[in-house]
Amino acid sequence: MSPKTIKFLQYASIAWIWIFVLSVDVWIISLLIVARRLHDAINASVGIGIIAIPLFLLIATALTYVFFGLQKHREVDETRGGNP
Amino acid sequence: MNGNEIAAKDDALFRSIEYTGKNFYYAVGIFVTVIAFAAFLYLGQIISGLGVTGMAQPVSWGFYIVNFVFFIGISHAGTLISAILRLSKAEWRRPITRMAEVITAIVLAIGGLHPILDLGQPGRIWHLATSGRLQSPLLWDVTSITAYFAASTVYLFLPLIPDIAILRDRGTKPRWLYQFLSWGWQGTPKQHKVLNRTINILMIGVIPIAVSVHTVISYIFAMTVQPGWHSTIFGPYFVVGAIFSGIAALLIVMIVFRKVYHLENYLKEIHFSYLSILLLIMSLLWFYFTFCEYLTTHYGNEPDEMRVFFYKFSGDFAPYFWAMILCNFIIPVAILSNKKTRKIKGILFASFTVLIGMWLERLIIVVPSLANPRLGYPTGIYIPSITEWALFAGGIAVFMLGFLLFAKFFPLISVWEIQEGRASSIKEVAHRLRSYLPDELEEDEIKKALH
Amino acid sequence: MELTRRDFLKLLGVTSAATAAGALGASTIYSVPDHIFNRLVTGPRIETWKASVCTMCPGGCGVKVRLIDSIPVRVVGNPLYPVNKGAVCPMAEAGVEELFHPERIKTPLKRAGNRGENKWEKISWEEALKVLASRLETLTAKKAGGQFVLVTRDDHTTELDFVKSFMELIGSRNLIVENQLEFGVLPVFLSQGLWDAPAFDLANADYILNFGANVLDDGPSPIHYNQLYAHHRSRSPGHRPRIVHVDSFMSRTAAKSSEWVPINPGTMAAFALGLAHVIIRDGTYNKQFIEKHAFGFSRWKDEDGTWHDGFKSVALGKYYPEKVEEMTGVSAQKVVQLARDFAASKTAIAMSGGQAAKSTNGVYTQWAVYCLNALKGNLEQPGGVLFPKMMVAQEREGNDLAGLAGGAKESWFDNPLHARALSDLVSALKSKSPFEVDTLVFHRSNPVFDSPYKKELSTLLSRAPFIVSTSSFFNDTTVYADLILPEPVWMEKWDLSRRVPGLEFLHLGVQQPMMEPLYDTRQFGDVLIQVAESAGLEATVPRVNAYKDYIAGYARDIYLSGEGAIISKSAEVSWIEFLKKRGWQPYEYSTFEEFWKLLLDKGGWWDPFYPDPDPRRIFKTVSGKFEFFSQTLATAGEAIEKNLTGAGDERFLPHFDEPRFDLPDKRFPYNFMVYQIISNQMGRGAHLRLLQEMGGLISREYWRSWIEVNPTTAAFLDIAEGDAVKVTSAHGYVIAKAKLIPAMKPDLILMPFGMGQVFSNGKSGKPGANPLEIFAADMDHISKIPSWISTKVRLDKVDSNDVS
Amino acid sequence: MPRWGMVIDLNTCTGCGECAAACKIENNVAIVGPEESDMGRTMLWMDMLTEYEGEYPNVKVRYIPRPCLHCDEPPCTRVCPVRATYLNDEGIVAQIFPQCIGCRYCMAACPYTVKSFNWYRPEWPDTMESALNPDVSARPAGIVEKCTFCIHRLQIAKEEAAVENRDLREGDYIPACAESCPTKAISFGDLDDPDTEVSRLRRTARAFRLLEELGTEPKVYYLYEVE
Repeated sequence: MSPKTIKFLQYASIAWIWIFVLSVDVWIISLLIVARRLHDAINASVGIGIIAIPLFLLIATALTYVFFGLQKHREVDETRGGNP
Repeated sequence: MNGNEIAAKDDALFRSIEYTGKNFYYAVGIFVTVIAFAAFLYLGQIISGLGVTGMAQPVSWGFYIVNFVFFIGISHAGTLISAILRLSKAEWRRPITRMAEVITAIVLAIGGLHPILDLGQPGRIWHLATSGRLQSPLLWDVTSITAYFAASTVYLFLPLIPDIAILRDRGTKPRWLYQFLSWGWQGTPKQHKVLNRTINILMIGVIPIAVSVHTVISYIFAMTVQPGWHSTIFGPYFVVGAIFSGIAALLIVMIVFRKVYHLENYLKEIHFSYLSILLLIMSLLWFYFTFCEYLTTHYGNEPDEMRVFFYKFSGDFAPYFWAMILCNFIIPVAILSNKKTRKIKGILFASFTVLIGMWLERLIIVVPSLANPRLGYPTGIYIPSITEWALFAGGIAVFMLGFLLFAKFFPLISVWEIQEGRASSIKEVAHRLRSYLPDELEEDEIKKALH
Repeated sequence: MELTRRDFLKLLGVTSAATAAGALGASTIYSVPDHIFNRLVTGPRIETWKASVCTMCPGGCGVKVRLIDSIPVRVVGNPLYPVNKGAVCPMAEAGVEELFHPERIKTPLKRAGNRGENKWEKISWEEALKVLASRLETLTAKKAGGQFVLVTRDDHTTELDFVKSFMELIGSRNLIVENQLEFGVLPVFLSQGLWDAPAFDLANADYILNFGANVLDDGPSPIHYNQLYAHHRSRSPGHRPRIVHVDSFMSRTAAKSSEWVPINPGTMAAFALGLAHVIIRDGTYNKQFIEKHAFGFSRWKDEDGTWHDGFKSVALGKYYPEKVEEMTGVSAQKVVQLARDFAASKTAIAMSGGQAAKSTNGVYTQWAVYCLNALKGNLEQPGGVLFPKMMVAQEREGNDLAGLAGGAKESWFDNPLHARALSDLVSALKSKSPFEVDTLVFHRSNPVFDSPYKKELSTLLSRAPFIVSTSSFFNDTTVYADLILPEPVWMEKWDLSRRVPGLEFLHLGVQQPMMEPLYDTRQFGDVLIQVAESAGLEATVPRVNAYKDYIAGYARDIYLSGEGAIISKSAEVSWIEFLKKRGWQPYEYSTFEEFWKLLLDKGGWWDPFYPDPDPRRIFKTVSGKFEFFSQTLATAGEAIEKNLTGAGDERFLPHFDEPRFDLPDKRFPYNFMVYQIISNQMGRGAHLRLLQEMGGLISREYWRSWIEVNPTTAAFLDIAEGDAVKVTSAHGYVIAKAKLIPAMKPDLILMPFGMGQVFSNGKSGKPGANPLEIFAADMDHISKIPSWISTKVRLDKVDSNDVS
Repeated sequence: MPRWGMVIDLNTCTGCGECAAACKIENNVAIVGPEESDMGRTMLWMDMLTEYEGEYPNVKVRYIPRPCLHCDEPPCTRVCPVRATYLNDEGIVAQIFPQCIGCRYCMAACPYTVKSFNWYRPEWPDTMESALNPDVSARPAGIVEKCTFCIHRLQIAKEEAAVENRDLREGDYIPACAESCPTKAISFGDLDDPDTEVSRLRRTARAFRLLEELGTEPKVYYLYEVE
């Protein structure tokens, strides 16, 4: 597989993680709306939302940070580390 | 430095990846068969309904929920222990953390799917997405398990990156996989810094998540008003039990794979000794919680609570209850508190009894409260069916297979962390020790002493 | 926890997959013919209601059936109907299920294999009737109509009248009506010479002494009595009558009474006489009534100048409270207290049933209880014993509307002492005495299941010449039949429900078909008409072509009499009275056709007026009085007299005869009794899934029999709730789960009746166990009512695998 | 808005079981076979609690019909993850059958054990489904069901009232159990309207509720038996 494809896949996986995390957050937010509509115990729902939403964002951020951090701090010579 | 050179010393750690024996295929074959059988019976359950289980009224929850709690409990082995060990900078953690993290990721996936097995209408699971209600403890579970799963997978993956890079550099096949997963790791100091920083953040973050997971699982029960469930200590009680069973599972896995992959050099008696002392502590702690739980019930003497209490102590569930006490407390304490028996075999035995005991504990929490409803209904009966047993076996098989496959593709012991240990831990420990001690000691002296 | 082998297998999951779709569980519930199905699918879904009468039990409840596109979907009570005032019991609820029951017999069947093999061959009605008619023809030709024997039950419909006419026509007196002497008929006959069940005015009584009549669960009309009891209990304590229930176990009736008095089985006569003793000793009996209307209270001298004992001397003789305590197990103090309460109440009633009737001393027991009413002098008094009028049509001599009767002046069927009983059939089959059997017809009757002679009968029936059953379902008796002429179920039948015993008013309910019969079934009445025709009995000019015409004729008589009224919304007696006085009716009808239409529409007719008290009407004895000393009995003849117990005059007076128990043996220390459950009375609901489930509503043993044991006894025998136990008598054993019930005498073992019967052609199992399997076949020799309390048993814990 | 409630007079209830039978027929509740019953899978929306008090010979038997108690603070609705059960505006704890995912959490949470589960598909052959009570849908396998206070009857009563252009009157809407009770032991009506029979009865000294101490505020009241 060409390095380009791999690069693409890596970016895609990062994107996928964000999609996952964002959809979880959207889901939680939508549940908050549902809870409001149904007059459910709103404090429980908000409590969970407050913790869970940033948490998922944090996870995605951490991954993204690592990914871009690794990309950024590579030594210039691609061949030395990679393919012998 | 070349990857090959780096890893040359630790070739044993790559053996399982680069060499595939017959036994591997046998094992995979067996596990796949078990899983296929379970899947077949599950298909039957989907087609004809939950009637194929042994559940009924009033015992409307059975093995699936028991195993759900049990598996999720085991998943605490990993990330939590590894995070705590990392955080406390315990040097002996280096060969252990990876396995612990793998257990977590796999078992969590299995455990997390158990409630779906339990659903009467699994096809309607999307109702959770469209109209789930956050006020239901089940949703708390869904949220926290998802978070824990995401976090622990990341937490498994990040420390894996340097090892993947080593595999990439060794040219292990499939190359594209390692190229893809190594994220361009080259082991530069700056990359190390980025990685370590993130691991440290996650390490701190994952502990509360892990604690929350088992706490909210206990809330499924504790939030109801049912006798035997409605208890404030359920949260910590479940967490302690989870860590307890998690350590036991970790120990078993370590002992088994040490044997299978000849890792005696890396996993030494001392690792087992340390972990088993942790197990011993958890055993005592578990007993303390159990004692608290039942003493308050007994002293309170509330009739409905007492019905459940006596059902466990002297009724139909007494054999299971006392077996649990035996397995979770008496045997582990007897074995592990004695230096003579605190050997690999003894530890393995104790770990097995703890796993059985903890499974019994989950059974004893779920079933008796349901079997003894209020208002004088007759006591319920619950006899699990073949489907439930098969799915239980299937769950275990999925775990084994998952672990085996992981070992097929990735090193079970963090190679770079071992190397890092070799390179810098003595110095670091010496430095740390010096800072503990009242006298100003020379670093060299300590180093000498350490050797 | 004890694991049995079965539990262990289950634990391994071996059996669970197999039991998941077990034989009975997964069977079809409804079987619907195509044309009905098509109507259901394509119909416009129009809702209509039709009135009818439920005959699942003899209670005679008026019902309304909800029809969608003329297909029944639900049965509810007819709110206008006076018997049940808008309510029904679970048995009626199961009507739709019975109608569409997949195991119904759909055509006439002829036996194909050997008897008992349950192999059948379909035949046409023409063939079937021909077989029966030719037998009948042969019999009548040789003047041996008596060899045509019919066994049936009285469901209190006019069909029984019709059947009687038929039997008279063919010259057979061998009509066995299994339940005809129940409901306290005999004491009334002995003391008053009247064959009629007494109606107790419970609604107006202040004090009710109930000797074993489980009226809330068992006949004559459970819903009516549930409502009566509830009506009393709805009043605040102090303003409600006191109901004292005497029985060996706490039936639902006892539970809903003010007090339950546990008594040794079979000793109620002693108890009743003990009460009489106290009342007579205290002098608190109704002296006016005794003087004016009673015979044989004190010693009396007959025409020959011989002195005879009276009730007084019998009661005072040996039934003093301490002695009664010894005999009955009820404390002397209680005897005195109850007697004084009874005497002191303004209106008081003593009624009996259940074990009081079904014991070896049943006649004297019921009679002793009944005599308490005479001491109270409450006959024809409000809150006392009433004797409602006869139906107009019943009164008409010969009842020639039936035509078939041919105007026989004297009926064979008017003396209860000479009524045929099942025991006669047993001895007839055994020894051709008192009659010979050629053709045996079982109609509404299933004695191989529900009589204590079941074992004897099953051997005897396999040898009987020719057996016909009219059952709509396979049952224990059809197994021995040669011919099955299936009847439609009650929702497809024409009938008239009339005068349920024990009710203080006259009533008539029309049972009309909700739909055309689903299958090739015919009503028994029609079968009889057709058989008579093809047997060449038309010489007697049958005036009816169908049973429906017969009941229309019956109704016409009512119409012509001008009495009573079609039931209406404002069914208050006073309102109808008000209208009547002015010559009006709640409804307008000027022709019979209009009356008939209205009758079908509303579902019933009633006549709530009680005639003015008239001793001549209710005392048909030689003395014209209430006879404590029964001259009817004294002159009944040798055959009856030889069965009487007691010595000398005591024989003709109510007295306590020690109950006979089967094998008074140390090996069988416990008394064994059974009781009925409202949702499966006489086991007549066992084929219906709803009722199988409802049978366990209180015990939580659905689809099962169970064995009730007092916790004290259970502790002694080391039996815990839910253990499998085996009840063994000298005649066999049954196994079921034990239930520990404190509400019963400790030396008693109790079982519900109605389970363990066949109701399909061998395809599905029979849930539960039949306690009659282990019954001692004893009876009261006077009434020939089988004793249900004579069995002695032992109890053992067994392996749970054998529970049925 | 009415708040529907029920009062069951234990004095007049004779334990005949007609309420339970009527309920099963009215609501098309499945009848499981003997094997299933043995496993404890009998489905009774209206059950009967039987209690024996005391020892021979001083025994008292109590028959307590038990529908869903329709709590004002229902523990079951709170835990439902998908709102398949909820407290509606008129106080009825309703079940939305197509919404239920069959997790049975509500069964575990109900302190009165009123819920039943369809372990298998109820055995109504297709052919007869239309001859069941057409007002109540048959349930598939794998969902929880329970007494709904015959809510379909409320719909019908409301429609009828709307056609006649009037408000609901007392007695327009009565569940099958109350309607069929032979002894009229079950009263049903609006608890918020002080003039209804149920309001009057529940204010009497005899009124009590099951497990009142749990704070579930059931809307089914019982009247103590008095001798």
